[in-house]
Amino acid sequence: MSIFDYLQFVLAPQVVNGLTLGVALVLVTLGLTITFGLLDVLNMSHGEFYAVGAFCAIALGLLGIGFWASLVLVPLLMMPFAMFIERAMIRPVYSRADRHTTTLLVTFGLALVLEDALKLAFGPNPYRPENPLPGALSLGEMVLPTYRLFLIGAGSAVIAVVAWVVYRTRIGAMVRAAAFDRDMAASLGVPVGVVYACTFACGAMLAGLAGVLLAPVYSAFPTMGRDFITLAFSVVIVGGMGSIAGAVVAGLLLAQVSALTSLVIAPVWTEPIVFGVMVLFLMFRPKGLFGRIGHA
Amino acid sequence: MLDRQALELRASHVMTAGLVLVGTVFFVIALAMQDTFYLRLATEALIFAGLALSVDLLLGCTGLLSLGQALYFGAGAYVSALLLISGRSFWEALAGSALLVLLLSIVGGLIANRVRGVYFALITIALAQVGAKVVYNTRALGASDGLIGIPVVEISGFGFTTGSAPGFFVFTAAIILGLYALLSGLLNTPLGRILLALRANERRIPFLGFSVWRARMIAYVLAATLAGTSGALYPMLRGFVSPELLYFTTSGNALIAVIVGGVGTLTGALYGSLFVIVLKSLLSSYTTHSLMVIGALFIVLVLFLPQGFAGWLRPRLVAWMDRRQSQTGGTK
Amino acid sequence: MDIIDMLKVQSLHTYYGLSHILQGIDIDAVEGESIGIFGRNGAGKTTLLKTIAGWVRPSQGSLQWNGHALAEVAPDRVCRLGIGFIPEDRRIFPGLSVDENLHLGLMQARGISTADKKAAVDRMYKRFPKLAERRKQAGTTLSGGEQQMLAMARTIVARPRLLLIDEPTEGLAPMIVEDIFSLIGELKREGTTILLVEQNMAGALAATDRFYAIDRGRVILQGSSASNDDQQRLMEAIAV
Amino acid sequence: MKAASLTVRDLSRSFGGLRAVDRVSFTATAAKITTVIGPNGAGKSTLFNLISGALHPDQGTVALNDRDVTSMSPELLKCAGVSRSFQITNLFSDLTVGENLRIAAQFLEPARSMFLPIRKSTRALRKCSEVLNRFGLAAKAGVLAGALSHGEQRRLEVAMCLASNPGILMLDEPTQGMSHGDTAETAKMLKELSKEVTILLVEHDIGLVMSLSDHVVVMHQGRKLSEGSPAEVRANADVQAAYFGHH
Amino acid sequence: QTSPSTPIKIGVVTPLSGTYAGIGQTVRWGLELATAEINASGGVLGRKLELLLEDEEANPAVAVQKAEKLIQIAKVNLLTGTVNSGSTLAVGQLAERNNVLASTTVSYSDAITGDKCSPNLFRVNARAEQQAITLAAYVAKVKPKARVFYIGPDYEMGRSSVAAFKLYAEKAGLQSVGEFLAPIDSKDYTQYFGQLRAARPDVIYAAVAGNDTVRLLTQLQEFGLLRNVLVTGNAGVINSQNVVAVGTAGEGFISGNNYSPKIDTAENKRFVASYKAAYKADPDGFAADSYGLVYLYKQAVEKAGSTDTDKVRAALKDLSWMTPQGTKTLRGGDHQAIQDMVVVAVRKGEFDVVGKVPGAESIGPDACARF
Ligand SMILES: Nc1ncnc2c1ncn2[C@@H]1O[C@H](COP(=O)(O)OP(=O)(O)OP(=O)(O)O)[C@@H](O)[C@H]1O
Ligand SMILES: Nc1ncnc2c1ncn2[C@@H]1O[C@H](COP(=O)(O)OP(=O)(O)OP(=O)(O)O)[C@@H](O)[C@H]1O
Ligand SMILES: [Mg+2]
Ligand SMILES: [Mg+2]
Repeated sequence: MSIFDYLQFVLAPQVVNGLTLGVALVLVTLGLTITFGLLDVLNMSHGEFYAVGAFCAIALGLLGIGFWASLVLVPLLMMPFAMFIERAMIRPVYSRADRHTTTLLVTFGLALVLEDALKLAFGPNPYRPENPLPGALSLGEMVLPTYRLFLIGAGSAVIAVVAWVVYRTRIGAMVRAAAFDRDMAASLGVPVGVVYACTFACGAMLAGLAGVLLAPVYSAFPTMGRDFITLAFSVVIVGGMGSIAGAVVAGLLLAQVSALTSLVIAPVWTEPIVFGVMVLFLMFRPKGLFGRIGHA
Repeated sequence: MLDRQALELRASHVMTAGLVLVGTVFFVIALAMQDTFYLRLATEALIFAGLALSVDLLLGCTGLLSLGQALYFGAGAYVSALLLISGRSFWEALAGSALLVLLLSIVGGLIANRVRGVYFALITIALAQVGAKVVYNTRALGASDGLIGIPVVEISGFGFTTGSAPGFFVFTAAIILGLYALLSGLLNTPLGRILLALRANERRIPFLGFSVWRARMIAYVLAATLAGTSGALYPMLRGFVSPELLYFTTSGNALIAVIVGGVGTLTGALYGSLFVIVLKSLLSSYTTHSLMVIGALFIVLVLFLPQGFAGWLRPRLVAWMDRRQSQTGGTK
Repeated sequence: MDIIDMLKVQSLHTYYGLSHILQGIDIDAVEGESIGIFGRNGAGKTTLLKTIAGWVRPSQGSLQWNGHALAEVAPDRVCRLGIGFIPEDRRIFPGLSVDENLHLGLMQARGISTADKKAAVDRMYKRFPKLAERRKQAGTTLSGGEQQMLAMARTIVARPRLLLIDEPTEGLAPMIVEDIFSLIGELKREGTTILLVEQNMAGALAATDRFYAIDRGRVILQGSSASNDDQQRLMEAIAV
Repeated sequence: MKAASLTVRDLSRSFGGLRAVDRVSFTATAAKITTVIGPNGAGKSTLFNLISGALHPDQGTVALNDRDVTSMSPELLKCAGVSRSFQITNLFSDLTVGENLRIAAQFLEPARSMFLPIRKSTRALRKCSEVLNRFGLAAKAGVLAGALSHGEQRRLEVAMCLASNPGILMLDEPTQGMSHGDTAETAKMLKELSKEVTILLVEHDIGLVMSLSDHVVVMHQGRKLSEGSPAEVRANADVQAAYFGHH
Repeated sequence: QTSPSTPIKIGVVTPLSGTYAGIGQTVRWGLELATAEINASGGVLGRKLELLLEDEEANPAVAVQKAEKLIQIAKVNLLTGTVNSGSTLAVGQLAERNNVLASTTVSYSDAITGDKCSPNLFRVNARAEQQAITLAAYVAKVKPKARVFYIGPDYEMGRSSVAAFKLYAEKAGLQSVGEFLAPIDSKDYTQYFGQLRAARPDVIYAAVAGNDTVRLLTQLQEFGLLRNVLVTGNAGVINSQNVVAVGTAGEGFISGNNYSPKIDTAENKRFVASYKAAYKADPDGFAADSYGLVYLYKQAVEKAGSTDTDKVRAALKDLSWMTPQGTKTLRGGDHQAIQDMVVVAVRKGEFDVVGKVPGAESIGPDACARF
């Protein structure tokens, strides 16, 4: 095709699509980043939390509760759920010496259970909530679906709020302290238990929110958790453990990388390439693009 | 007199001996009943026990959590499959895949050993993913369909083929026990103890005159070669290979097996994978939600029996042996 | 009038797993009193402080802190009851800057304006100028001595009413050692009740009113820090 | 391992703006005790880190009897006979005390013994039990290092350095957190050792420093303030001001 | 063994969990319905049929293990149910090595009855080539010389079906204007829409399945790429599992198919009725083919007079039998069922029949060299 066609049909839209995918990716990654960066919990079941969020919205939909309501309701529903998980599974192993691996293992088990539970509840087949904002606005040959624009907007807003809490308040430092040395932190008056629960819940709520926001675009099915999660992990790495800014940059970056590489090479190779990038980062810049939350 | 680790190892040997005993009984019964399925299922379990052993060497002894050990297992399987298809003999296939995986793991080790802790876990997962994708997308390797038509070959020197269920069972058991012996032997050498020390506190090692990097590298390559060798047996048993062998589920199952069996006990890896494989294959005949059961079981174990079966039994054995030792010591 | 005991420890027993560490300790302190606790390595001094601070649960015995029973109370509640603990191994939070470490000390301080908090922190910086120079540096990269200062500042900044201090002058240069003891003296004057574990007898005796000597988890001696023959007995009791 | 002399020339290292060690030079003569003192943050531990290969100097050299060992890796330096302890205890906390020492002593064995069964490493085992007794840790040999009291851990810390018969022993505040009795013990032992081992010490316990050292180096804000015999140093006015404080 | 009391066992190794669980379910239902009917009417050679189900998790390694269990322990005579071609091929090989019969009712990868064919492996559903020929013929009729754009998942099955359709489309005078192969489980297809838009196609051919279909079609709709374009694909693209989720984006989708509940024959009406009664859902191709398989086996066993593998294999050669889709004939050369194909259009969530192609025209050449 002509170079002009290429520009207007391929490159330009590609950038926009990369942006949507990027925001989606960051949304999913955000919660992971927080539980990882602040709590040192590598939550292998984060993807399933995301799925649970999506299916909550669908369940609410079946009860006649609309998209906009569930946008608020689902995170609220996620909170007690996450707090229960934290209380029952994370906290008991938290003071163990090898808590990194232990929490990773527990959440890995949880992932299996949740995924299967979703299948049990909703069956194996895909669902798709109706697109709450159908229609698209088109600039010349470029088509921008309304909902995707909304997604970019809403996503950015969520990200901004989270970033503000972590960076502009001292909460980040407090949680890090509690996570690193619960006794000492407690002796300085930090209510360790509450801190853990809230931080973990916060991560889960973000996952849930992501689920609600993305279901109309990517549809929902029990194994959807695996969808983003591997990518999300690479984002966490490349961005730097638990750095919000890092996650955002890395998310958008990787999304663009996979979007643009797919133009030049067979798309099946984009995922290996993304992982390659992640590996390179782990090798040469384990700190990631940015440092870590609450780190001097 | 024996130090703690040596005693623990001896306890592990006792447990392994128990396993061998059970295995023999099972074998005799199976022969008597002319069973092939359970023999071959047990063989498969043993093969995956090899993978679990390699995970345990990394996690239990060196403190490195590898979530991508399936990469080397699968690599071993594919190499031996290709060699067998191209008409090579059993031993050539076995040696060939062990060798190639060793080389591969040196490369992998150079990459993975730059990082620690969860970063290591993630890098191993990423490497395995890349490997799986490469296989999945490569026509020459059968791509998504995998490779079938791997011939049944004679295990020269033993006078039976890989197709003979009892023969191959005994043979595999021998190999896996050999690997177990190798590892437990290693743990009783200063090198092995350095690995244990690595897990405890890496920063001190160099100031005692030992190279952290070298120790980790040895552990990593050894583990990978172990995985590759056991992987090489898979296509001989099942006659095909498919990309699923490199997927996270494979690594995950091995990990579950190690946790269930007892991290760092070696014998636990054997118990664990026998248990998990058999459980899975029986469970999923009754429920389509075996995943949930396994996951729940796993969580419960990590929460309430974190040391796993062997890890729970071993201290009791050690105490008992301690008493016996002191008694005999007293009588002398 | 009769003086009320602020802190009352009665026949306290603490285990680590199977090993019986504290084997019936009795200690008490009145408001504003400062108490020295001495003993060989492994005597159980730290364990005693940890038990009071709520880090380890006593198996039996009673722990009273003006009216509250501490035995089953979690560390953060203990802290909010006005008890500060400075552990021997400093426990600086890695990855947190000096500033953040210091501000953590004020986390629990409720209903205090940010201005006051800032003032409190600045007071600490004035007291430990070395720390002021290092505000943004990662706490764990401080020198041993600096870490000790940070550890103390972090706890003192919240002005606890009872202060548990475990070997504060360990690894400090003589000058700083003096500072630390004078600081402890000051805190005492401000009315803080103090439990001080020290190996530096001379300094500790000077800074305290009374002392207890502990060995194998039991109080083997108590006396007044001022009296010479008590000091004499102390030396005999715990020196080799 | 034979005692060697250790010479440091113009050693410097800065962290960001801060010059933690600034052109420090001195010599620790063989089979003598050289002590580095100085206020907190003077750069003593950093100096130790530079010598023992934990950190690389920005400039300057370290030499063992004229052999240049600047920014050699810790394990190589160890082979050259340098053995150090840490100010902040640094043990294998979930291995037993005995195992901690045995690993330290393993250094006495030839490389191939790494791959042979433990019991073949007889020398290491002998050394291990010897050190255990010498430091009164024999009773705790089977206990996990992490379960030791602070002072006991400090003792183990020092013991591990001795387990490998070093030629040069670098101890960063060995008596820190030790009770009176143990401190005296340690002093006595160091004096013993100094007959065949070069000892480099960081200490704040002035009594100990004065009684023990053959040579004292005073550091202040990364620089060498002065050096000399204990007496000379004590007399030095700057040292008075910078370190001992107003007496 | 062959006394009337002992039932004839059929081993069903099918994904009841994992990605393909949905398909596994309809396969199971189809088989169970036929088995129930046959047993109700006296069974086969006076013996009852018995289905033994095993979950294969869409993983060949598991499939083989389970299949072996059924062969060794339960001594089944026939294995079926596998969905992804990897499992089908692996199980087929196992069947051959243990000399039992295996049949797929789902996998349509040409290799199975092509270069990887096996004397013990049969296929009763329509392979990619049959679907391609059918669809190509129809598209060439309704949109002569149309510009066709191909979309497929980048793995064996996807590639081969795109290749097959391309071949016959070009033969039929349609012109190819571009294609993209996306990885399966792609989240976002929008990154390819540029190429698609630039190619200005009249017809889109898609070979995706399951949830990928949902994403592809809804995203095409989002970006207004479905306007005055004919979207076509194979049988598996839109089926009873995902038709609801696809919603309006699937309206008017055309597939080269071998089944629709709307096929207007007495057999099919009866089948649909009893299927609906049993499972409260419309049957789809997988169900119909699985249902038909049981009747095929019944007929073959009765013809052979025993369940002995070699006898039954011989009986199956060129056997014709009745299915909801009408009469199918098993081609002796490659064990592929010849069957009348239909063109199906999705309208308001229903599968309407809009065209027919006789089996003889759609079967394509026999590429099996092994027997
Ligand atoms: N976590 C633990 N688990 C088991 N035993 C422990 C643990 N911590 C300390 N101990 C044991 O308890 C005893 C007392 O320890 P503690 O730390 O109270 O001594 P201490 O008086 O503070 O000595 P030091 O002056 O060296 O600090 C020691 O013998 C030690 O071995
Ligand atoms: N990694 C680092 N990054 C930044 N600054 C550092 C680092 N390590 C040490 N410093 C600074 O260098 C100075 C010297 O530290 P050092 O530990 O050598 O002091 P020291 O003489 O050992 O003091 P002490 O007697 O208290 O142990 C200190 O001010 C410390 O804050
Ligand atoms: Mg103590
Ligand atoms: Mg220091």
